[in-house]
Amino acid sequence: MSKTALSQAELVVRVIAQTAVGNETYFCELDAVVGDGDFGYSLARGFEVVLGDWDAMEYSDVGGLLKRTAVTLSKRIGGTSGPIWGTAFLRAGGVLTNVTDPGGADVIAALRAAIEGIKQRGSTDLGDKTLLDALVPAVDELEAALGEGAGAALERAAAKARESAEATKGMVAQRGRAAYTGERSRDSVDAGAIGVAVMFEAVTKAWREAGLELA
Amino acid sequence: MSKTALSQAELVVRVIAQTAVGNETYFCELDAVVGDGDFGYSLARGFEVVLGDWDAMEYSDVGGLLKRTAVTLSKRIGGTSGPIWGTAFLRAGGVLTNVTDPGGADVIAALRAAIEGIKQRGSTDLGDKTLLDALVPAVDELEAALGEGAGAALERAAAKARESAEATKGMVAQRGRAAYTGERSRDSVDAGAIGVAVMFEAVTKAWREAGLELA
Amino acid sequence: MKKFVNDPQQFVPEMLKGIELANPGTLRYVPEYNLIMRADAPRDDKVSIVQGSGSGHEPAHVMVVGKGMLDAACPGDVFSAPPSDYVYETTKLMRSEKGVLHIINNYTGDRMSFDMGRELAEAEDIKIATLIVDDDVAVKDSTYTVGRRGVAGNFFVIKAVGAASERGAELDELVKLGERVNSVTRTMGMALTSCTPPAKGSPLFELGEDEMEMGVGIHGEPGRRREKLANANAIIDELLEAVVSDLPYGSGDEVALMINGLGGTPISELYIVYGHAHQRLADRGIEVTRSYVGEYCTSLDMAGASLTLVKLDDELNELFDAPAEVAVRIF
Amino acid sequence: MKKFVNDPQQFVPEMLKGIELANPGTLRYVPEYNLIMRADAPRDDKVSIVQGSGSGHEPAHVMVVGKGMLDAACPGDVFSAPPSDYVYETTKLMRSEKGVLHIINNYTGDRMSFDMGRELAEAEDIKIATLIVDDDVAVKDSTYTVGRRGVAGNFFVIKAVGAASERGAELDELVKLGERVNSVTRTMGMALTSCTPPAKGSPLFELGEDEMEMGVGIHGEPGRRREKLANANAIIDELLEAVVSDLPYGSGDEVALMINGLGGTPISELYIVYGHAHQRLADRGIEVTRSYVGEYCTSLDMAGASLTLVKLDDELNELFDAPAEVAVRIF
Ligand SMILES: Nc1ncnc2c1ncn2[C@@H]1O[C@H](COP(=O)(O)OP(=O)(O)O)[C@@H](O)[C@H]1O
Ligand SMILES: Nc1ncnc2c1ncn2[C@@H]1O[C@H](COP(=O)(O)OP(=O)(O)O)[C@@H](O)[C@H]1O
Ligand SMILES: [Mg+2]
Ligand SMILES: [Mg+2]
Ligand SMILES: [Mg+2]
Ligand SMILES: [Mg+2]
Repeated sequence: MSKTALSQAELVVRVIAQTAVGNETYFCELDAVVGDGDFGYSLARGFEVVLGDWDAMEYSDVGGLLKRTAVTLSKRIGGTSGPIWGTAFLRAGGVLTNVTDPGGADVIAALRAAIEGIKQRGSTDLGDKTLLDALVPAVDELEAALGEGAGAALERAAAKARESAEATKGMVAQRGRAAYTGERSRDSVDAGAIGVAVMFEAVTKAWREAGLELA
Repeated sequence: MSKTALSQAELVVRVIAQTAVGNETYFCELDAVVGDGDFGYSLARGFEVVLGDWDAMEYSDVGGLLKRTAVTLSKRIGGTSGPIWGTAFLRAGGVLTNVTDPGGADVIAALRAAIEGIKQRGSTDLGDKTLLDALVPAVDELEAALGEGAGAALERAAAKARESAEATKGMVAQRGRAAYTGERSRDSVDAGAIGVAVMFEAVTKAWREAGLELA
Repeated sequence: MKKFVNDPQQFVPEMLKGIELANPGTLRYVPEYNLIMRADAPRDDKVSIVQGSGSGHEPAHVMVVGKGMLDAACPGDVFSAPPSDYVYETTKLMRSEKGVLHIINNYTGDRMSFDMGRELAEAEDIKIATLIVDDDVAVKDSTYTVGRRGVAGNFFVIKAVGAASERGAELDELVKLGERVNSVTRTMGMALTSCTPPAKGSPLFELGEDEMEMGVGIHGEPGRRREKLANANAIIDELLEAVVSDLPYGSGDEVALMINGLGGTPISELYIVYGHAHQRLADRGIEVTRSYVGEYCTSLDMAGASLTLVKLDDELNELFDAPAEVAVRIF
Repeated sequence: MKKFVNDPQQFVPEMLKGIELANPGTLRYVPEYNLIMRADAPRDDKVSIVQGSGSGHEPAHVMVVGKGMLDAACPGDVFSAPPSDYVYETTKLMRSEKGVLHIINNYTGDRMSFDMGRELAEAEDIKIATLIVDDDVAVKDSTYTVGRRGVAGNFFVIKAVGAASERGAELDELVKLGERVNSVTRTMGMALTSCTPPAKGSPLFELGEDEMEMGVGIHGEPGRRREKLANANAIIDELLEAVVSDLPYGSGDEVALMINGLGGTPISELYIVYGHAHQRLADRGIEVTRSYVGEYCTSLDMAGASLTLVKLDDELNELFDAPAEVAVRIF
């Protein structure tokens, strides 16, 4: 296990957690439009424990880090987001367990596993107006751009996530509470999708600022 | 019993009843400031039955008319106003029972009996910030001015009722719900007192319009 | 007005009709006198217990008519005492050899209506006694000569007297018992919002977004003062201090604690209030051995709560334990 | 925000603490897993009945834990399903030889949490079965593939299954019974106002002064459409038509009728609603033989109501009659 890969993964998880905590109110507001207004609250309650327990978390590789995070999220987050985000981190961690030096392809494989986990747990797929509608195009973009270097690829993925998240406006929700509003859900973006975009943007920024490239 | 006295009394009771019904909202608003906002509602519910049952009411003299009215009010009006107004009409009716030709002095005696009834029923007196604070000065004025003729006396009594009712602003309520507000009741007029003033004004106007003098 | 209402003037009759329909066989609605009575009352071997007050305080009192509680409730319109005629007719319907007990909250209108109604009924040789409930510590006896108001504490008076009456207690015994319960019962309430009477269609009074009214009666009439909105624990501490210091209740006492919602406050919040009050009392050595959390005596849709303490003894515990069968199963 | 609240994040724990304090000896609060359980559960001669859902629906479900109803309730935060870990730990605490029954309202989050929690618990050889309640006719099965929601009707499922479990019914029998109750139970709700979650501090959604939302779920999520505010009878007619035509219930049927308040509607109004619904059903030849009026499954302080019908038969009548001892005495 290269020290670099692990510390890069730590950076990413921390930034995701900080983004969740820092956007509590904003994410709640997004969810309040056609949902029940707790998306930001749920994420924040889970990820603040991830940050609070940070030093006590025990793991020896990237897979371990992701799995520990998954357990904390499943323990603390209720509603839809606990199982969804918990499953995503758990599956990604599974792929990266015992991978000595994860490279770009491993990261993509982990993200694909996370996506499969979400689809399964949520009985959902692309086009249902969920966070998948930002996550899947962003991961596709990330994979396609990996050759340009991690920083540039992240930037393209973040832009794609944003564009796709904004495009959920105009879609009719087929899953989650928003689905009950039927046609009325068309007029607003999906809270989870915007959440994914904001996180991609935050990770990209932090990555650049840390002057990192993929190990 | 002179036909005139009875029809004059009928005019007065009708005008009082119509005034109560016509000012429902206004009287409620007055009571809402430091009371519970139902004064107009209570009066209107009672007096609308008086009007509705008008043709079926059985009486042979002014005393009988007032007592029938009292019974209807006691039956229909709850809260403080039912017993207070019921008692007032009942006592006034008692004084005028078997009075063959009630004149000015009889009317004053009846009003004094009504006032005594209210004091007793409400364990209250002048200065407690109730309808008595308009009624008592108005009756005093009416008595003092009787020599000028009924129309003119009524006009002076109505003016006095208005002036006294307005002057309840500045008094602290000692009785009824308004008493619970203590000092805060000082800033508003008493609903019952204004009610009395409005009724004196309406009776005076109707009296003039009918071109009447006391029988 | 965000209410289930058809004709505001039919608000009370339609509610009473609903109560009868939901309790066939046990409760009767008498439309002529706006009255809810036990189908099996009166009985000559039992004093009839009657309470009246304005409507808008439900479940008080039309929904607590039943075995072990009231024999009849004669409500007036929303926030108006019943007309004296209703009191009179109700009393006649409840006539019993052993007598009729009137329970009244100490409000001007209620007292006057019941006074007149009692006079009329006594003229027909009905034996009547009257119990005045005045548990509200917010109003100081000395300051306002109208005296303390009767509020949610009346449930304990009704429960004790209702239970004793089922066992055949005499009218004078019930009066003594009721006065005793009243004398160890204290309440203070507070409002977070106003309420909207159906006939008015708009809030009864204005309370700013950052204000609350301490010491309200059951129509929201003020009692102490308007204050800046505080958190739950601070509010409870203030209510508790007023109540505990009034009797006073002291270390070693066993008490019943009632947290009564005023109509618009969800029961989740009432349990938050209850928990803190219970613990603060324990801190003072006062042990809560009976708890009542929910809506007993409300003010339409008002958000707010009142806190009632009753000092217990063996006799009261036994009476409060006795079975009661009412439309809302709150005891 | 006009609420009794200290720290919004402690809203649920403080409420649960209050419930424990008010029910010493019978209920236990387990803070680690946000759980209310019967002090005498689990028992190896009885299937343990567990329900979880978001909080904010009180008395559902933390206040209906007790003999004859639930053995434990594991609530999440306000309007959030419990974390799967709480489901797992609750299930372990409720482990019984005869098994554990999970009752779930059909909402995405609840189903996912319970799925994960069940997986974890089954790995420890606990026998578990799941009952999904989906009584809400506002959501058409065909239109949204997430299916109907589970709302106030779950009280009838809990009551029947709880009563049968006390008599030693087996896990598979309880599942069959619960599914049968669910299959004859239909609900539709409507909101007059929004509600204010403590952590948000402001209304969840906007509803104009002259608007109402028909077909809401228990968080106010829309189901059918926003309409112009109507009077009580018109609203009830619409709810009733949706419910009656769905099963359908027909002439000659005997039914239970529940009018459930959503938290901010006073019980006086609920009886107005009840009375009209009862009479309209009678007009159709449908006889109401059991009535339930009050707050069962709420949405914090929302004004509004839901109407539930259950088609009765001898077995159900007998189970609904069975005694139940819960913090709020609503059954
Ligand atoms: N079945 C599902 N599968 C995957 N994601 C979903 C599903 N339902 C909803 N989501 C996502 O979850 C977000 C809402 O999360 P959250 O507010 O925590 O859920 P809840 O509806 O339980 O309150 C939505 O914006 C959407 O992106
Ligand atoms: N004890 C009393 N004696 C006489 N009049 C009273 C008394 N208390 C209140 N009033 C009068 O009654 C009016 C209020 O009537 P109403 O609104 O019907 O009574 P309630 O307070 O029962 O709602 C007051 O404005 C006052 O004039
Ligand atoms: Mg949500
Ligand atoms: Mg008034
Ligand atoms: Mg009044
Ligand atoms: Mg939620």
